[in-house]
Amino acid sequence: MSKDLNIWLDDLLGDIENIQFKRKSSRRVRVDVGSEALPALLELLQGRASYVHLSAISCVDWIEDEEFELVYHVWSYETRSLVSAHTRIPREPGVYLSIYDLYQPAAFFERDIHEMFGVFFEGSPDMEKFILTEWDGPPPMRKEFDSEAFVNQHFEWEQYHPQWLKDLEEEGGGVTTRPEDIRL
Amino acid sequence: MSKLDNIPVRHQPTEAAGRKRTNPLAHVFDELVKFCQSRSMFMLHYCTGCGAIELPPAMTSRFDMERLGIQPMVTPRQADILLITGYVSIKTLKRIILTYEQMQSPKYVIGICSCTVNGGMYWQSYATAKVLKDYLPVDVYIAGCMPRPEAVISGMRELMSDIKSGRAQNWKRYYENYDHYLGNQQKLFGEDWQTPTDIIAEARHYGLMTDRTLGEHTALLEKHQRPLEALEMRLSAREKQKT
Amino acid sequence: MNLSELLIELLLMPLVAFVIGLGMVLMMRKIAARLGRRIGPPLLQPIYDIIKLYGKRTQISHGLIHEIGIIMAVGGYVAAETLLPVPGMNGLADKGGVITLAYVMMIPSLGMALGVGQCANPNGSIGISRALTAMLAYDIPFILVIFGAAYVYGTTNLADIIAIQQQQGVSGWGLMQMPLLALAGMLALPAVMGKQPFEIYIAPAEIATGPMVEMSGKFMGGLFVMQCFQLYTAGVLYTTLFLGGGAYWITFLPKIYAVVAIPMAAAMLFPRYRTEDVIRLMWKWPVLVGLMGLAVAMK
Amino acid sequence: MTPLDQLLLLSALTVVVPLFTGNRRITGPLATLLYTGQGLLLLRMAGLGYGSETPVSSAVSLQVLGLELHWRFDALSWFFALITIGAGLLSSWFASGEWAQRYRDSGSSLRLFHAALALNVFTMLVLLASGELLSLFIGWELVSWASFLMMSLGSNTALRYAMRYVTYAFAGAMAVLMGLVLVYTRTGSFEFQAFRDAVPSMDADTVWLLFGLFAAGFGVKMALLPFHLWQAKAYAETPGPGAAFLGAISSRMGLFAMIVVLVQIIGVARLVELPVPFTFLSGRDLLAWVAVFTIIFPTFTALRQHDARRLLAWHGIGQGGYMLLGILIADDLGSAGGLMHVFNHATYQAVLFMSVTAVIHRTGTSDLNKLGGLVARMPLSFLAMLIGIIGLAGLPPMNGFVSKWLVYRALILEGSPLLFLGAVIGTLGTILSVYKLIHNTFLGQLRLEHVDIEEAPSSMLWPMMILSTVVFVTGYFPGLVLDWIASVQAAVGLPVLAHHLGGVHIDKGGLDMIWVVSVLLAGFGVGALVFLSGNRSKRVHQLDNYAGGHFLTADTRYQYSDNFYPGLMHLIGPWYRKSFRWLEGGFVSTVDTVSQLMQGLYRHTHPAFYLLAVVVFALSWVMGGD
Repeated sequence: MSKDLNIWLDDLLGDIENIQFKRKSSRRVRVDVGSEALPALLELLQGRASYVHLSAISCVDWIEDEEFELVYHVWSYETRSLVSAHTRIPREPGVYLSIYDLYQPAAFFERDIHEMFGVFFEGSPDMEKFILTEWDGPPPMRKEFDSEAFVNQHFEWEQYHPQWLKDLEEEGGGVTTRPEDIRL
Repeated sequence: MSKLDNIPVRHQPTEAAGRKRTNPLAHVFDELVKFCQSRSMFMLHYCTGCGAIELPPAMTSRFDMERLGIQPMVTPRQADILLITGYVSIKTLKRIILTYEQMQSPKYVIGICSCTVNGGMYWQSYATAKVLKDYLPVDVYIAGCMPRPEAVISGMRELMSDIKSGRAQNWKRYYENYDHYLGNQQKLFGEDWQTPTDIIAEARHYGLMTDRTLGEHTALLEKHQRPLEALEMRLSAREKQKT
Repeated sequence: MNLSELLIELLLMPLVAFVIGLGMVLMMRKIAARLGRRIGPPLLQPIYDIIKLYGKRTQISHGLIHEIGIIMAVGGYVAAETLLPVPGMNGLADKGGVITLAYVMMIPSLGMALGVGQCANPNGSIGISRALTAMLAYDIPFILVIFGAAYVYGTTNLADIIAIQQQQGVSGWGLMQMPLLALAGMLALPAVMGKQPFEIYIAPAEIATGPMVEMSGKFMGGLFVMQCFQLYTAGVLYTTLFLGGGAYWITFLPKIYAVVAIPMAAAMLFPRYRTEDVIRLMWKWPVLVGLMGLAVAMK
Repeated sequence: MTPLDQLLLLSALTVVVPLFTGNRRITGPLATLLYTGQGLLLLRMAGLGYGSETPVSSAVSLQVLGLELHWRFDALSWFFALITIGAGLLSSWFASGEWAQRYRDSGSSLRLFHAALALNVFTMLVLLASGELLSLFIGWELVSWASFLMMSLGSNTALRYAMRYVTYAFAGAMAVLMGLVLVYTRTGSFEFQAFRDAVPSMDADTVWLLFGLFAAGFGVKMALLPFHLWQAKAYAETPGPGAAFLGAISSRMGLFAMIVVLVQIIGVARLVELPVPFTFLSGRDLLAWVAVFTIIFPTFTALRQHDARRLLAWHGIGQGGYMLLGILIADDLGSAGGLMHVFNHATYQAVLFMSVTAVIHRTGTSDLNKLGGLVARMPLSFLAMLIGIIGLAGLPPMNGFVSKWLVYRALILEGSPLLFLGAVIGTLGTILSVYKLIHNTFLGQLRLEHVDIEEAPSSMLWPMMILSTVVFVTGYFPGLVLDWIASVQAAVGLPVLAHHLGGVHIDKGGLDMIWVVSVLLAGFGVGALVFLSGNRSKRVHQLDNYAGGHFLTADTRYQYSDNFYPGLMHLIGPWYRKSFRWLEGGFVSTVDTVSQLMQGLYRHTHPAFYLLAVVVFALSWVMGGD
């Protein structure tokens, strides 16, 4: 039965203009859509195409294109297939619309993305700190945030240079290139 | 912690400051208590990180820690050993310090997994504390990115021999160098960091105060500390304590 | 039985009770380990635990009532032991009968309840409310059994009860004369001892060992000592009522350990009962069997 | 002027004095002094209490319509009078210090309170001194009115509950009056002796009728089961010391009258011969079962209360069941247990009510969910409540245990297991609810607003401490009270209990409280030694607590007090179907409809004629008789 549902979904998505639609497998569909059209698409998928479960919202930081990519993974129990709706929003204002009214779990995904990437979702019920309650620095998962530099600046963790390590290094032993300097 | 001499070295087993020992019999009694402390260690059932998954196999039928007299206990009040297993995130470190201060000494800390030694594979993460030793005195380290139960038990036996020989006195260092530890904690958690346990009063009560217990960091703590005196039973509020 | 002999007995009985109680705690942990295919603790582990707890350098207390609670817990059982006759020592059995003993056994739990109350820890209060509810549950069949025994023997003095049972040898045992009452007593025994299936009030994961949540050092040591006394008192009371008490130590000890071992072995296999299930179980089967036993015994 | 007259005169004086001294501060101490005077006069008649004196009769005797009213004191009335005056003295002492100022400042009249208290004591003494049935009835009515006056002093809700009490009391008095009229038609006089001689000749159903009427009539005041709904609310709403007095002794007057009529005159042996048709029960068993249910149901209702005074009032009803059960067993042990329980209950119930009043005086509320942790600020009140609840629960060091032990021992000797089981269920329910009481008020988290309250004033502490020592001392040496009870048993005609200072010695298992309590205290000493062998412990702040890694702050309220026994309530919750309140409601509505019917009939056609018909019918029915 799910076979013809898939076909029906393909031509449904096919005849919507300016939407890139690519079926990866019988259970995976990727859709690229404009940022202003995404809520309508989700409403359509939820209402008509039985995609009632929002399993995740993930965010990708394209720092070169100055853009965030938001991916909404919605799942249907009847067709047992996943639709990933990709959209791009500009990085600078980093503000987007919340889909809390469609899927209530979105509140937590959006709160997490807000904390990790700084994307502000208007209409989302709760935008406070979610997991990093002790963190007051910049959103850590943005690409311009250099975690290692932060660590070296705030934590004095490598001064542990006991005498036996110094003797080893004088004889030329020890590690020549430090593990963190190795770049593949 | 930049100067090397500031690193507290392993504590020589000095005589217990609080008690003056005169008769030899007291020595025999001390030996018995030390032996019993080594043979009956209560382990706090608190999984701080990923390494805790190695503890159930150490307790169940194959390795059976109860042979060594080690029992898992639920609250810090009843426990002697605090196992810090796996990476130590800043959030968890607050709870670890709270739990450590709620434990009753002689108490021991075992750092399991290499993340407690020098940050391990999460050394680059902004959210983990790298060197556990800065924040509370650690007795035994068990390296390995999750050591097997045999390694955990060998670490326990190492601690048992330390206790029996009297070398495991690190818990005193927390009282004796409280300012050093508090400084590191305040550096991480901010100036207004405070735990409900009144360590300074406890050090004074048990006679473990030294000149290094109080310092600039504890002065900082004094400024904003909430009153922590015990609710003494009193008949009337006439002699109002200084609030 | 002059005064000095009585005083020696009053000192000796609690000590004997403590030592036998340690053996019972060890047996309990060994049985639990063996059922889990583990080797279990070494021989003197309970003593190591208690000496270590009393050897702790720092302890916290939440006030005078917290300390008095622990003192009442240990002291109550020390007093209860003197009411329990053992071979060679009758102690105060004739001064207070089996009803007095049942009430003196309640004092330690009340003392602990007061001590835990002052710790101001919700886990402790929840644990105590469950412990008292469990006491209400198991005390009804327990009292029924005591009534039946006291009525059939015609006396509440435990020393006389032992004497009556020993006149006709094994056939005179309570077990032979009142099998149903003995069965009801055995059904209620695990709850009286507060062990495995009925220890919802110490549920470690749910309410952090309930009443023992704020007990450190010598407070915890006091509760370990109380645990030894608890097992000993339950075992010896059952033996005195139904297994002819002790004429000689050689026959008395195996009886007590058997009485304590049976519910223990059966207990370790059951998951923990919820509080209302403890009440429902205790008020259904032991009370039913007890009433039938009473009907038979009192015809 | 016999000592009895002097006592009654002084008691009448105590009623009059507060009316003059009025709302001034002197009223309290003066009243307390007068009560001590009454106590001394009572002690002059102490011979009654130790069986060495014949009943002291009053010189006053009235001739009314050819019936002779006279008053006298015997051992039974002396025993009850001792408790009454003791309770009155300590209650008025409690009400004379700071409590009186607060009571007066809150607008209520101190004059009326002290007058009501004195009136209660006076009317109870008159009831206790009654020489024959008519004066018994007069005293009974006076006591009902006096306690109504005391109950109605509180707020207007107290007035509503007092009105409810009066309807119950009035119905009970009517039942007693019918009993009196029936006795008069049978014996021709109201003398106890005449009634006692006539009893053997009465046939079974007249004795059944008399037994029913008197048991129901006096049972209302004692709050036996079907008629117990009024007492809890009425006592809880009475102002503090008044509640302590009423809770301690007022409902025991019903027991006194029941002893006089059922035990002294009709005799329990005669009750045993009264068969209840179609069942193996006898009259005595029926009343014993009512007593056992009176122990169980109110105690488990008390378990659910969340107001401390309401909880204690419900326990007052429950404990009444023990007294009646003990007396109905009618052997030396059981009756001694029942009578001693009257004294014991009076002492620890008064202490508990006073302690709760002290808490209300300081914190303003007695709601168990709004209190907590007061032991740090009110240690002596905590000690008083602790001794009170150990007594109420009946645990060894205190006197409550001795009387319960006597009742249990008698039940075992008599061999009635189900009564024994019911009584034990009641005891266990008491232990659960008293722990809830002391845990929610004194233990647990001290609230922010209670951090700087003070201990109760000394005028409240002294009565509490005296009562606590009485509870402990009579628990340690029960012989003190058992002497009085032996003389009461002799006076009432029950078998006398052979006792010694420590308790009772029976070869088949007696009780020696001196040994048991000393061993217990020695045990506590050993416990203390074992405890002190550990190292020094440090007192920590209330917030330095294990909360699963959470940082506790003072403003979060983590005290566990509401729905204190969820497991138990989960199981027996559905059993509380308010069946008695439904029964009362049903009865009230039937009476309502009948009265409306009569009123309709009565107002429309020839009212005088119907009134005459009813009166004639009533008189003929009563006079008709045999």
